[in-house]
Amino acid sequence: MEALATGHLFALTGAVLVGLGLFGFITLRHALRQLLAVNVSGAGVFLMLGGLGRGAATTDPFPQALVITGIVVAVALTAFGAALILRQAEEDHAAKEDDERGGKT
Amino acid sequence: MTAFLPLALLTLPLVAALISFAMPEARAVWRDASNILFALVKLALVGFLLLQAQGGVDFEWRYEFLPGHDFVLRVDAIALLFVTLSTFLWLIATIYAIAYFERGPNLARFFGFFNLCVLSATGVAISGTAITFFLFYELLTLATWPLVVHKGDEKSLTAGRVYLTYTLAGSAAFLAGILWLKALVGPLEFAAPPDLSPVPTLTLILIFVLLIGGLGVKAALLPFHGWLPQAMAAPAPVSALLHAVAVVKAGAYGILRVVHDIYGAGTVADLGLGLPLAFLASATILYGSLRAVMQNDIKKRLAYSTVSQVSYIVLGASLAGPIAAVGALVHLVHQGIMKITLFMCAGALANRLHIKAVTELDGAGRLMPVTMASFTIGALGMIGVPPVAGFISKWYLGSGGLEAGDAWVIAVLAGSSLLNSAYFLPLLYRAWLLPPQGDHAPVAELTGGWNRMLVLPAAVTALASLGAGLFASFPFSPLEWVSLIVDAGYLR
Amino acid sequence: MTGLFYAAAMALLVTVALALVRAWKGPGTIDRIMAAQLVGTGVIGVALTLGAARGDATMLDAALVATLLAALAVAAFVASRAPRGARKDGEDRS
Amino acid sequence: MSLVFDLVLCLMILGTAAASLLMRSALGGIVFFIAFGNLLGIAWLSLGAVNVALAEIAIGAGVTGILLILAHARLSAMGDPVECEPTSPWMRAAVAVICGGLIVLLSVAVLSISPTDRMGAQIATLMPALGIENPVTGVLLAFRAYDTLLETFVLLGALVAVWAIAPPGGWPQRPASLAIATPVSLTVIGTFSRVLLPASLVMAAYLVWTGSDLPGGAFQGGTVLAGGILVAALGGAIALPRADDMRLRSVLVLGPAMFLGIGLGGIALGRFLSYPVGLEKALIVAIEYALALSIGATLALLVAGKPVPPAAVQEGGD
Amino acid sequence: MSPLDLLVVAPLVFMVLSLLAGGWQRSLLALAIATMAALSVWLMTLDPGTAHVVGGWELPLGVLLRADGLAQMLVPAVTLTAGLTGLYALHQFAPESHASNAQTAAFWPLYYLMWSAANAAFLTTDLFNLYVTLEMASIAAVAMAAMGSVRAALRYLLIALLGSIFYLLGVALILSRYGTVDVTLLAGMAEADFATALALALMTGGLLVKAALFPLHGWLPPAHAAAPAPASALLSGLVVKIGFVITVRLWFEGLAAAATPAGLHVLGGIGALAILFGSLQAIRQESLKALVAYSTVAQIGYLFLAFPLIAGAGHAWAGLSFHAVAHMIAKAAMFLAAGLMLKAAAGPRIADLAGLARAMPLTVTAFGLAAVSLMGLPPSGGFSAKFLLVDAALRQGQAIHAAVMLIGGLLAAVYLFRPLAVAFSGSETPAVPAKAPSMVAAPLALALAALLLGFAGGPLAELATGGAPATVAQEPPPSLENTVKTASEDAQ
Amino acid sequence: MTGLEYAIAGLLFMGVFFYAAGSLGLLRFPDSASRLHALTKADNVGLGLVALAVALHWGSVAVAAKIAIVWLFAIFTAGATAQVLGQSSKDETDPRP
Repeated sequence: MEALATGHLFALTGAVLVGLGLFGFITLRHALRQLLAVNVSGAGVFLMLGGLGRGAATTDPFPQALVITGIVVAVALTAFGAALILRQAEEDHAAKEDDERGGKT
Repeated sequence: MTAFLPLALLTLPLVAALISFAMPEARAVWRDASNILFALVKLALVGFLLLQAQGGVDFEWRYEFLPGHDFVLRVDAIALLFVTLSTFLWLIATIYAIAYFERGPNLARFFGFFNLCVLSATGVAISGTAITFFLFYELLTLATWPLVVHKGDEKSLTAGRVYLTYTLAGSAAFLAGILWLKALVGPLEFAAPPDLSPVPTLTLILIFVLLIGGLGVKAALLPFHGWLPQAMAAPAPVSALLHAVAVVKAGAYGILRVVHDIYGAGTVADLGLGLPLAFLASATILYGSLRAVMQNDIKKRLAYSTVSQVSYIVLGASLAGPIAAVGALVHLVHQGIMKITLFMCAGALANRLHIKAVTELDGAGRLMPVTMASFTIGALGMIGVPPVAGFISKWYLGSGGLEAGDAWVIAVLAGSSLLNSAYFLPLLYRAWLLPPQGDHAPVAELTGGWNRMLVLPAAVTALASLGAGLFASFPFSPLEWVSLIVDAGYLR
Repeated sequence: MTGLFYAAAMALLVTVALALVRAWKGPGTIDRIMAAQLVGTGVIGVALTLGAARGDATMLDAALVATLLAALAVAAFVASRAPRGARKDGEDRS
Repeated sequence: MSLVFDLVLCLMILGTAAASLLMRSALGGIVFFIAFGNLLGIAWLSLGAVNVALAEIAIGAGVTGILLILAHARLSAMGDPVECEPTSPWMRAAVAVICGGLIVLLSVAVLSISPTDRMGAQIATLMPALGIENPVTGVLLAFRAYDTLLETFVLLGALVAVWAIAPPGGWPQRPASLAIATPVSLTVIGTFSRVLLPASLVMAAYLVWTGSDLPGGAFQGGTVLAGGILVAALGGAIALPRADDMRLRSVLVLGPAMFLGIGLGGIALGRFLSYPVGLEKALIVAIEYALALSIGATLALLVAGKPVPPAAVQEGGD
Repeated sequence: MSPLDLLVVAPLVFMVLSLLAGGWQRSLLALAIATMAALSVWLMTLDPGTAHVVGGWELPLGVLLRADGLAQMLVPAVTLTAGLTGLYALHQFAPESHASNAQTAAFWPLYYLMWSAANAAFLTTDLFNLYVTLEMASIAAVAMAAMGSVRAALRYLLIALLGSIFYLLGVALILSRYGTVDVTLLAGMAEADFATALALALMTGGLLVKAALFPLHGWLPPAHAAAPAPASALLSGLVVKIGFVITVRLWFEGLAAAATPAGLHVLGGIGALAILFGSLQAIRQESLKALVAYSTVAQIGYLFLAFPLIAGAGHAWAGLSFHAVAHMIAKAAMFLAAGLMLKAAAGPRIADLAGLARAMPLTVTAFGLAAVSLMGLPPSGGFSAKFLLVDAALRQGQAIHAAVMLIGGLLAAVYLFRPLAVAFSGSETPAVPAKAPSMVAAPLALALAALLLGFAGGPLAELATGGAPATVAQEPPPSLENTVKTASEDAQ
Repeated sequence: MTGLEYAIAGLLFMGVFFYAAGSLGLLRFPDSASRLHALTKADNVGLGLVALAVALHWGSVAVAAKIAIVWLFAIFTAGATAQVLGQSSKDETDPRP
């Protein structure tokens, strides 16, 4: 019974995290923050998987493995996203500097 | 082996097209030679098929191109009529086009699409099912578009756009119509007409409207004719082909097929669709003629004349009865050879004398007598003066009208003939009876190598239209052939 | 005994929550980093006690990894922060 | 008791998540995100999923945290405050309703499913054949080795993707220096990192070694390794290699290539990715070590970012 | 030994090699194309439904790879598209500059990664494995998009990430509910309960983002328009199909129990809107690549419009497979051709293309042929697809669906003939930079392939329906001879 | 409860107390420097006590060694960061809350 409740508790937490992340993704206007929000949602999904795989004594190793895969995939995409954000900022920065230089001459 | 003969009819122009595309402009001579050669070979093949078909042999080739849909090529007597026309005129038009363009730019492209156009027209003719017909009908649109915009100027581009707008919308309607009907009654084979009895009348009428609407666009029926005069922006050989064999004829031929081979003339009449269609055709005949009178540009005048003349075929198709059917079918051929004559002459005039408007024609008969003589034969035929071919068509159409109990058809024909005279006779008057404007010297029409080929093809087709009228009752004349078809019960 | 460890773990969670209040309030970056470090230490404590509570010694490895990466995170924080002076230089350059 | 603990934990997880998203200050948000990741790690511990907890603490909180910190710092250095224009209250309310709806739907679905260990027993029966004891490693490297193989290529692909956006003149140089702090701080961090790097190495090796029987494994170990490399690079203890360095490339592809090679070798025995009987454990461990090394290098370079022109490296920023 | 795993693994081997190969990419590509072509042929010869688990680990634990008809069509198409695009890319991303150009160095590994991802997605039936596959594709796709515009790529990545989350959410529910993520197992177990329905909705939502179905398409046009031509070709050709194929596997196989007719009709309706919206947007574009990109938005619509037709009469499943393949090939051809045209043109706008039909006839031909397929005109794969779909719609009485598809074809003609017309216009022949033959040949070969697809309709449709899920209408191909016979009997 | 258990309980209590003190200090002290003070001392002592308790609970040398490493690391980290933080807190005035 307690295992059941624990599982549901974590799974529900995961569900709320998904919603929170989605809220953040839509309302936050900076790409870095959106990236963070997606990660929150992702963690929520993982937690759902874990919670619903919770057995009486153990947690199903199958979803565990899937979650590990998911975490690694998430970090790969997040890192690439961060690199894109930085590159974008550099381009904007350079464009701004060009504009200013153009304005002076 | 013989099953592949229909395929060969398509392969010949296809190979000619590929050779034209592939040949660099510098090798124009080879291209020209191969084009003429292929046209000749095809003519020979058609001759062979004609002999076979006279013995009542039909050739068929089928292939399941999509699940439940067969691609059927079927050479029957009606198809052969159209194929013969298109093959003969292909040869003529090719020779003319070579002379017309001499060594202009983009000719590889031009002749390539020209041949594709012929391929599509042949395909339209020998299609055995409505869907096969649609395939070639659509291919025709695609193949003609580059010809219409060939010059690449603003006017041609506009013409191309208008052309596509009309024809593609038409094809969509046509496709919807055939698929709808097919969904209800199964494959639409021309040789094995479907049983329409289970389909509700209203649906049948609706589908008929879709089909005729779709085909009417290419046949330039009244509300859908707008593209045709605009397409005059294309070079003369293109106009000649478009008007005489390819596009408008495909539309008219399609209407014939729909009325006779899908619905059956009887059903069309039972559904109360024949008369409205006949009225529409009549309206188009009169409207086209009226508009033609108002045109100063020669090619525009000819274009409106086409609008009018093609509807004769539709008129013949819509009147129940074998005589009208004969008139329709024979006009398909007659109008083709006459109209191509007129366009080739107009092209020659424009090419040599830079005459484009009616008002510039003064004395042209003295400057280019051969051309103008051909033109005169064609024009008289259009008016319906015996013994030129046009007379025969109008005679049968009129008789067909009487036979069907629609005497008003005579009035339409008479009115149209009057209008035809009104737009052709002033032209002839100016050309023959008025002195030339400016100081033009007579053109050496029949000398100078390929130059004469600008004039001779028109003379040949003019003589052909004269012959078709004069020898109408001889074997292998269009009329005899058509009568054979109708007697054999090909048209229901 | 299990209950005792659970209680300790829960109490540690509460102290982590308190530290988080500071992280929320700030006001300075330094304050947030310090809060982060306290959270890190707290989590290590929780991992240790939870391992004891559940009788799973492998959870110590989690604590170990947490220690190491907490150190890394703080190092990243510190190293990547341009002090005010440096930041001004940067602005002058642009 | 444990339920109460879990409840408090879940509330804190939700709180930190909310704070990480709702805070105006981006840096504050990142701090909360790291805390969130750590608490999630605890949650996984509480679920008895130590493997995942290790991964979450190392990757979700650790490396992702470092990544976000660095990105934030670099953006700040370029004058981007990472501020968000606050969205209108109406919009927020509308979005909140939508997200709330989603949460309700998800909750209903979650409650309709009863949590169970569905495949644990089945996996347990297959484990003896593999010769290892950690079922999660069994799933990752045997039953679902195909997923894992593709996943390593996602990582490798991400690094190549980061390379693709190198600025003009940046290819094939080194990534930008990670540190933009004052010399004093750098000295301390430098010393610090000289200790952390070997510690990370040892820790990584330990995690991989223990991973075949106990919680741990290539991903956790690789991540710890990446963390060590990163901090060493931050402190200037090591220089990250140039992108065209063949030694680097070899390390990057070592794990994936070995995985592929062993997988393809399985074809000789009948099937792709089947291990020959008796060699299962040896091959799995071999793959794990190679993978950990590659993952460590890949992740470290991923976080370090794209190569930049040499001048920018010396300036310390990009 | 089976081509199923090798088709996924071989590109990964090439990815590893390409990271180590430096300047040897040319040979590597040749080897890759040869290998993949051989494997694809092998795949096509397998019996439909051939499947095996990876590594011998049985379901529900392991991952099942399966060659059904859809995969047997799509994977060879991927080989063709990716292979030819690779040949083209050899010039845009010349291996010689790998030491100085980041994009060149990065393109090739990403290219192989994408190739592997596409094959993996089409061959597996495992929903979680599909998640990893989706992310492989996302990484490669976003990175390629970033080579054109970082901003567009960033937007793409964020949206793709969100889509993945939704997809994974669904997978989590399914795994927890049924204890398996394998489509074939789920097909026998799935029930229409709340959790399943929600999971289906969530996964579909996530996948539609990746497939860029209106109104979730916002990321696509900027990303696809900005990317380098070979990248755009792969993005529009391969990547969007992945999301689509997974959606198909869910709705018609794995979770078919929860796929209510209402849901199918909603998807179909959205598809219809996508066709109209995407086409209208494409018509408004001034930039050539933006036009082609919006055309993708419209064409995706057809894929989903077919959903409500799958279970009914007709051959909608074959039409769907055809459309996926034809669009993949034709769109890749079009992007490659557009890339060449833009290199020669004065600017990115359509108006800058004047005279190119003369300057680069082969490239414009490729563009034109691809356009023919995209418009759904015969003879082409696009036509076969649209034809089967319209046919199915009419047979099921879904007149609106049929009308939308036909109107979509017309709208496609409106936007696709515009650049063609401009290319045909102008009297000047612009100087065109010299191009490697293979760079010209690649789009042409793809376009011809799209065209030829229209001729192989029968056998390919049979291939596509092989091993189709049980929910697909399995109607025996009507034996045409019988129907004709009955029809003619009726006529008598 | 045995003596050992009492000891463990005591250690845990003390540890938690120090933790709480550190947190409260971080929360209540007025400026960054004094907060730093609270942080670096209190919570590491807390961790040490908790670690000792856990080590006693397990009663195994290997586990104890691991726990010792954890603790040493924490102290080392705290020390190093405190130094740097102290350095940079001097010129730190973040305007935004």
